[in-house]
Amino acid sequence: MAMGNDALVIAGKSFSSRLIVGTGKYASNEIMQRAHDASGAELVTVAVRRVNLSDRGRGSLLDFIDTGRYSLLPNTAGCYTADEAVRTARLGREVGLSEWVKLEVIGDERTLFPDNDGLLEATRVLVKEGFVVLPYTNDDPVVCRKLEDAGAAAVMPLGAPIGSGLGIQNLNNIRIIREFAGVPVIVDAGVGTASDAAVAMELGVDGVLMNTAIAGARDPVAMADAMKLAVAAGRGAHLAGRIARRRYAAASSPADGLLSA
Amino acid sequence: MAMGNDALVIAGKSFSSRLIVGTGKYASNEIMQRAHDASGAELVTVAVRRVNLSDRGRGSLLDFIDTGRYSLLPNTAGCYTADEAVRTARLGREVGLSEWVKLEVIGDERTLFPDNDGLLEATRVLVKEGFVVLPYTNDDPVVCRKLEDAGAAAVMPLGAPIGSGLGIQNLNNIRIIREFAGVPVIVDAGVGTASDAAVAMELGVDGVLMNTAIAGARDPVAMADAMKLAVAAGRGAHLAGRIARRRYAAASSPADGLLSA
Amino acid sequence: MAMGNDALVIAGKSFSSRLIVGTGKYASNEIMQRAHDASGAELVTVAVRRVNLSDRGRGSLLDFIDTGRYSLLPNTAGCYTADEAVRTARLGREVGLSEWVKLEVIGDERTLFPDNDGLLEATRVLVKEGFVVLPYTNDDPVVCRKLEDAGAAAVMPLGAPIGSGLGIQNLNNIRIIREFAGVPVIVDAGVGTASDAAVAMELGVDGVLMNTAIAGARDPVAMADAMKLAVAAGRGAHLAGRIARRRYAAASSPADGLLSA
Amino acid sequence: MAMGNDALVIAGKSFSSRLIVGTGKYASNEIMQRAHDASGAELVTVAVRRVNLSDRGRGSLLDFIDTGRYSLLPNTAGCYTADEAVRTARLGREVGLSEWVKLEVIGDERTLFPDNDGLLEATRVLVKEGFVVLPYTNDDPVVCRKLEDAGAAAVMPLGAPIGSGLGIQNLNNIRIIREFAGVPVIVDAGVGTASDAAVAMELGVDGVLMNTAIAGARDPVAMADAMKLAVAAGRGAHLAGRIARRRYAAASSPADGLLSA
Amino acid sequence: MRITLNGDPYELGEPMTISRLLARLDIDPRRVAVEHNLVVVKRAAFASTTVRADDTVEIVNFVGGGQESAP
Amino acid sequence: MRITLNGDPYELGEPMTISRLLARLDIDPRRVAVEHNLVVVKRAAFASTTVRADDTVEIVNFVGGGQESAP
Amino acid sequence: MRITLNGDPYELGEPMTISRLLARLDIDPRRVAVEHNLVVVKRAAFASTTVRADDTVEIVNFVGGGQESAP
Amino acid sequence: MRITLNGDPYELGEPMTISRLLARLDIDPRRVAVEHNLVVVKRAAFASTTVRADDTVEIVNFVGGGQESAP
Repeated sequence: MAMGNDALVIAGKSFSSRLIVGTGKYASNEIMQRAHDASGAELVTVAVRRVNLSDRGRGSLLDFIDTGRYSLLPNTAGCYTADEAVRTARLGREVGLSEWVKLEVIGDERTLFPDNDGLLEATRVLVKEGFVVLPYTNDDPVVCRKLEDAGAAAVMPLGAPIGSGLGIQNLNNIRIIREFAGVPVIVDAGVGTASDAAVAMELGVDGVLMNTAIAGARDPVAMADAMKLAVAAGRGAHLAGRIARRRYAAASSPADGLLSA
Repeated sequence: MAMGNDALVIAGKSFSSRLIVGTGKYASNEIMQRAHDASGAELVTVAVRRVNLSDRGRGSLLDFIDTGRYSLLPNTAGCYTADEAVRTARLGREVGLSEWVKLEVIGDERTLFPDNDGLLEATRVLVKEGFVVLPYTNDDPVVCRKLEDAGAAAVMPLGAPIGSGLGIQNLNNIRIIREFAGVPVIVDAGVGTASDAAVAMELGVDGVLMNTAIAGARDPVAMADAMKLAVAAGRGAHLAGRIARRRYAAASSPADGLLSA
Repeated sequence: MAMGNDALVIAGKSFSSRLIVGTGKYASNEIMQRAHDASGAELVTVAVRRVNLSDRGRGSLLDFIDTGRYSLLPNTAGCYTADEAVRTARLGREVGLSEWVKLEVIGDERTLFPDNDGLLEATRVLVKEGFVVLPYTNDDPVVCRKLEDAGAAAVMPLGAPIGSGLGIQNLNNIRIIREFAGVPVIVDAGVGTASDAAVAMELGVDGVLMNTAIAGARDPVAMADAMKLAVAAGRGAHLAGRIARRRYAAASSPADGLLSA
Repeated sequence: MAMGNDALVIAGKSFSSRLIVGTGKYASNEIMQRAHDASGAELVTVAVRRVNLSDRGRGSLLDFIDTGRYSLLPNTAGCYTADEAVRTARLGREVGLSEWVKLEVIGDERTLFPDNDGLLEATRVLVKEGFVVLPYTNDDPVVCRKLEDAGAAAVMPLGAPIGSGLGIQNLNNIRIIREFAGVPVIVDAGVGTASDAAVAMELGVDGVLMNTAIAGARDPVAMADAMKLAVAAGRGAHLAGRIARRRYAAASSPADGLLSA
Repeated sequence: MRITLNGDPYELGEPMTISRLLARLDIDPRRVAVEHNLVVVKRAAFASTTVRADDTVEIVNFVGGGQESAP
Repeated sequence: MRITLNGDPYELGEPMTISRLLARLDIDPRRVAVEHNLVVVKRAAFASTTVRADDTVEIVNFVGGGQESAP
Repeated sequence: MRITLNGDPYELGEPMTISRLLARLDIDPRRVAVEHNLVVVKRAAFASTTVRADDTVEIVNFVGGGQESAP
Repeated sequence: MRITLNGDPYELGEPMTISRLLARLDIDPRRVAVEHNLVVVKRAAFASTTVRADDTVEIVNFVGGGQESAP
């Protein structure tokens, strides 16, 4: 089928799904597990946190993620400086035994917008240490180019603020970023519902990363399925080549042979 | 799977696909056939025209539509009066041996907007004659209610002008129509790409009918597949219950356990 | 000044303002009076109602409208049939000694969308009786053409539901209506704030009618002033001819003579 | 009148107009002069360039700007590094004998998006030297906060790429920037027509800067007038407090006293 | 004798012209319009039009209103 | 003798049933519908319905079409 | 003797390897990463790395998280 | 002797003040700014600042420009 040989390739690694999902905010690990299954995702991002020494109750997150099926993408969620992010990335590598990192350096705790300076600095350090760096950034073409120049394996501009569910706010910027970038472009954050993911893919981006839109839905498993379909639909439409827009009317039935003729 | 028992039911007949497709504007009947296959549609609309007595060359359209697999929906495309539409519907019934008709009474040849008066009049006549009438209409809640009162089996408001590819122009009207209607609401015309179909379904409508968006795409077969996915994605998202919109920031990773804490 | 000789002409009568305002929902007649003054409007619409025989307290509305400065436009607000609307229009003519009527025939009490059949019928009757008929209608190009054919002096499509404040929902339809109409097009209903009025005028329509957006604002007088400016701004931009849209970048400073050169 | 005591104050200097205009791309200096007059602007931005030693023909730009009426805002247009921008700003100060500078450090020649790092660096240097720095930046709340912390007298986020005329692409970001900023927010670049300026002002920003939208219009003088009105309209509506949005219907005429009652 | 006035029963006493009826109701004739048995009565005819038993009379004026009202 | 067939004059020669007319035109009756003087003729009645001079006959079938066509 | 473990003071008693510390804490070494005085310790070095008085130790693992968390 | 003036080589003849240079170039000193070897020269110092062989001089003024220019 059409999507078959249309793989997403990041740092030489190939994925048949263009949807990347998170592991936060689920009512239970069981629901998360079923949502991951429904999403068809192959790459799953996880946070790095101190082991809770007082309460060791709930089992490890990894008991609910089949690492044979899903590749783990440790993230530096919650880091506000390049140093913190670098330390967190290094620890994540030890836990997951993987060089991949979803790099986040947050610049504002209210909007969770990235701090692009810190992000760039941390990217340089981690790339030198052999990491495959996927930075979460603003939808700024200049910053994306600098991240690419610094060795980022992909750039992940936000579509709208984390958890806002507003959908892609600046279609023009995302399109420009995709047009100029030499690495995969993944829209990270802002998707609220299926059509938002389709819109992003139709712009030509290489993938979409989301967490809240699925985990926060009334039925996360059904939404995960819808997102899987929407990402494939948007990608398919992008490749199929949509019709041109016109202000009005183009017949889709022949004009001759009418009774009235 | 989630969609399994979520059938579209019109006049007591059940369809597992919520996408209705056309048969016009294809480069060849073979491509049309493959696009229909990819679309997953079960209902296909066809035009009624005089047999071309001079050139009998190209085979019949019906040689390319497996009527065992697809239900035919004759339409009254190109009719500008209630009379013409009624005559055309009656003839379509004889050819197809089916009571179903996609009723069109056009009011303006440039925009192909419907003539709602003629549409209502023809609906009354045909319903009395036992037709299952699916009228193509404007996105006017009052007209849709009158059509329903006149016995229409569904209402099919336009999302944008035929063949414009502009996508749903008035989300509010379509939502209002769906909110008040007691019969299925099918968005007919205006879809340009996959996300447009997803947006329509997310409004809660029961189905989408399209022709140009698929037939006019650079790769109609791939677009048909994308539309199938988009309709299912939008429907799925509608049922799954999307997250609320916020202006900014909602964490999707836990705040405690940070190294910085 | 540029607007000076750009008058709005309806049925041979010339107005220097393209803003038409209402008289409903004001906290007091005094505020209404000041808002009318700030709006610069010359045409004011009023409702026709039974004299309240039990409570004759509050003075007549006309004590607060200088009919030397403002032309009155009686409306048939609240009428649900052509007959009611015709009776109301005839009575309004006697009170105001003017042939002008803002014709409304409502089709649905929840959305207050027009009943276009009744509207057309009432238009025909009133035009025969010498009325200058300004019908409030849906944004349907076919209905607008029929109203024009029936003798309407202008057509007044809604931009969004009455009192919704959503702004123009279907720019494409309004543009099409303006493109095809041979009489003035006034956007009636839906404006929520100043930019909505500017957007409408930029589409090329001849005027905007509003009530709730002004009367319901926190400061109706200030909003009336803003609406006056917005209507003039939108009209001015329409006539001035805006720049073309581009996806990005066009220098507005010379490239030569840079220090770096 | 309402706007009278609603001055724009930047670095302690008060302006009665919230529109800032440019001096580039005009067909002639005479048209520029008339457009400036029509715009009502009090602050005009000019570029700093090498004197053309070979051709001294056309008179100085300053012969067409009454510096008694307009304050000059030298800009560092075309600078791609902090150093160039600083040198250019220093020279601009000597020519204009004013500390004010519209600081631009461009990061990409195709999109003319700013280089926020260079911008921040140059801001720090120039603020130390006593300049009143108004930086042109991306619509990034984190960068805007850093510029403010660095001593910028205002922040000037872009609404869309320079000269694109696309209007404000990311309303949410501009609103967030305005919400968090402690200095005036001026939307710089992206405005295409009057309603775009009104929309920006309705978000609560303190002013709008534009050049191409006026200079490139078919009739620059008329467009300048329209922009003056639009900025005042948007500001007025922002202060007046718009009505809430509803999906449908709110009566604006009384329900009692109808003939049908 | 009774008539129907603005939708409600009204005790008139004796037949009278619209002018007298308006005067009795203390209504300024220049600010209203009158419908008598579904026919609009020109202002000039107020003095010569007599309201009789069982007649229906509507007296209307202008009130504030912008766009149609929900019933 | 002439009839009007699908909007054009057509020389029929002699009166004949719709079945014979279709056969002469080499049209498969199962793929078309026929209107005779503005009345639809059921397929079962093709053999018993005779077309005579000056009659109007429409023979239609299905063609590709999605949404209404511009004239 | 005390160390700082995951940000809090912790009474260790005597110097011990990271392996012993994890065992005492009942933590599966294959599921965590350890930072010792701001340096990440490879898993292979857990048994040969000794924690002494006043050292700082961080023990982390993976938890659910999609996008950055508000502090 | 030569200098670099606005990016191009320029034959000066002999050392001279910025004031004389501007006069020779027929440039109104009140409308321009001058950078001498990368240092901005205040207008008041034009008469006391001497340009010598191999110096670099930039003479700039205001031109029309709104937003940044593409190179």
